[in-house]
Amino acid sequence: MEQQSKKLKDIIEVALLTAGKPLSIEDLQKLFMEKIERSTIRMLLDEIKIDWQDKSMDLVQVATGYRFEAKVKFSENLTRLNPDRLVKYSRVVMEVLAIIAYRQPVTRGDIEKIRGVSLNPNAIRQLVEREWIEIIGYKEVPGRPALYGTTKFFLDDFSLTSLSQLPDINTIGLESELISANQEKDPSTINDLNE
Amino acid sequence: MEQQSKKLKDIIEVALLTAGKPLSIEDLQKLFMEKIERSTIRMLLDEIKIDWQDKSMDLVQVATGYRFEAKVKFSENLTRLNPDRLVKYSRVVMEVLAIIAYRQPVTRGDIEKIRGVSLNPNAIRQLVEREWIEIIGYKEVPGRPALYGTTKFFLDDFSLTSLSQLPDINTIGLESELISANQEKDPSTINDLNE
Amino acid sequence: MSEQINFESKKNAQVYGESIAQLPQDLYIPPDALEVYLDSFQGPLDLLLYLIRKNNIDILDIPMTALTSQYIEYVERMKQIKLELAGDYLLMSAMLIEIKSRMLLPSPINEDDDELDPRAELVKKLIEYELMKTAAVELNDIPQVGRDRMVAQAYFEKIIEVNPPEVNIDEIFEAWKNVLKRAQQFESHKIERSELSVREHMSMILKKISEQDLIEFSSLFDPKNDPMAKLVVCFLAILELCKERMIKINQQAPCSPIYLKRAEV
Repeated sequence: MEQQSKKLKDIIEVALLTAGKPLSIEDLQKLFMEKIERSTIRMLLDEIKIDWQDKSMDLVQVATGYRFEAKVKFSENLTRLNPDRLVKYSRVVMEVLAIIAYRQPVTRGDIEKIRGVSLNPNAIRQLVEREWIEIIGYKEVPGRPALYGTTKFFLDDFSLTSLSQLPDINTIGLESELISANQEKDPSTINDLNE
Repeated sequence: MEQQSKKLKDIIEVALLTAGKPLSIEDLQKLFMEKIERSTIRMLLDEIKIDWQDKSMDLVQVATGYRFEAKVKFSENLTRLNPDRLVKYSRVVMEVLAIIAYRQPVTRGDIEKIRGVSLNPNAIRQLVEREWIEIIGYKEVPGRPALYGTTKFFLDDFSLTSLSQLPDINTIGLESELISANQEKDPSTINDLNE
Repeated sequence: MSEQINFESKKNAQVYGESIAQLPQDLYIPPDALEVYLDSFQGPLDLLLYLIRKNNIDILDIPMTALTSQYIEYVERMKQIKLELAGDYLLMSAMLIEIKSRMLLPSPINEDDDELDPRAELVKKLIEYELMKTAAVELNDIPQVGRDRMVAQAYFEKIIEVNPPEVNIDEIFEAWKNVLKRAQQFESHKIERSELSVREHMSMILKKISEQDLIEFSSLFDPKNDPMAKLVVCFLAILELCKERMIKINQQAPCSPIYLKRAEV
């Protein structure tokens, strides 16, 4: 019994530590082939919380579920690790932001479809941490993928009052015009788009 | 003293649990304002490894440093959480990766020559975005084609510490042996990599 | 026939003789399976390797006549079922025929000892490709991070400001143009101002529903204060959300209040 409960706890713990996003009770139930009651999951979560009390992280509940967070007292050390890590966002991150801004609400799958390649979860994570995007719902299709949209902070940071103030591609015109416009400009713009 | 060492260990542990990528000894040294010797960090890492022996994760060393990974016995449960999140690459992509890993540095033309068929640029793009391959130079021939090689992240993600740890395909032996070995396999192996 | 004579002296002449007789039968594949099957070849070398393995051929002593005819027959079938056939397949046909015909010619008398077997180049290619195919399978079997191996990535709230990267709005626009340009789906992703405001309303409504679980339809409209255009956009957003299965719309009875619900519930 003791042994069994330790195993369940380990599985929940490892899922929370590796998920990269909060997990709901429903998510945690999916971990097991056999049906585990919500109340059991809740009890195990409480036990995990206690197990970690004197350790390096806290198990906390947030809007969309549970996650492990570094204890606040370690933030100073952790920040020391990467003081100026984010010098510039990668092209991938910028494209993901653009897709979410212009096509929201979108799922990760939508983003992959538009970009034609699979997406490193890190790109979304960076934007969530920056608080420019957030999960605003879930799509009712198999897997219940999260729907992403931009936040108020996104509008604030770019001094927009609404999304309709985003640059409008149609003021530039159709594709052919876009391309010929680029060709007419100095060659560096073309490189910008191709790199 | 005991207290102090517990604090250092906690900081290293929490850094590794939140980094999302391997951390080198130098990275870990940066966590502390005071100078901590490499040998001390190493010793603390050893202790952390032992602390986690009966827990949900393993502390392992890979090409670029140390990371926590879920114990293998839990992978079935973790897969259950996100069955569709599994990133599986097509046979083309895996062949291109193999050619780059084993024959680097190679140009796109080299890859096409080896595979005997022209290459969809998407295959290379997927691998570049996954950060498994990168441009490591340009060949001094007309057109200066890019030369591709594998990255450290490739080694990390495949848990290799160097390219010499790649599976040794040449031990498969003489061609005749190679052929008969292949014949023993079920013909369905052709489809194995086709997702 | 001189090809046979040339190579019959080698060790597996008999097997070779037999396999010629048997080859054509091997070509039969149930028609419905054919398309999937042929489509799974990665290119001419892959197809050739398959034929070589299937027919138990010694890769160092390839019977060119038999292999060429089988290869061409497969390519013909692929053309018949209108598979998108890379030009490389046809190039290979030509190359096989050329090798075959070179082998039919008597070897020049005055040649050096290390005269090259016309097949040598092809064999080299086949062996290299087979090696790389094996390597791909081996690599694929290694547990990969993200696929078979999960690494820790717990949350860490940065409390101290860490100079996040500066981005200006033009950079987002550039990124968006880049996406559209590459996707070459300009028409389908054409963004009009009106559509963007629909998208914005979709996000706003979704957020409200996420917070409250359930929202009354009419509460989303404020006809007294909102201009007509805004009401229309809001309505379009609701329809779009419903169509894309992001929310559910419920009404218990005719004329009773309409509720919007989270799709997940």
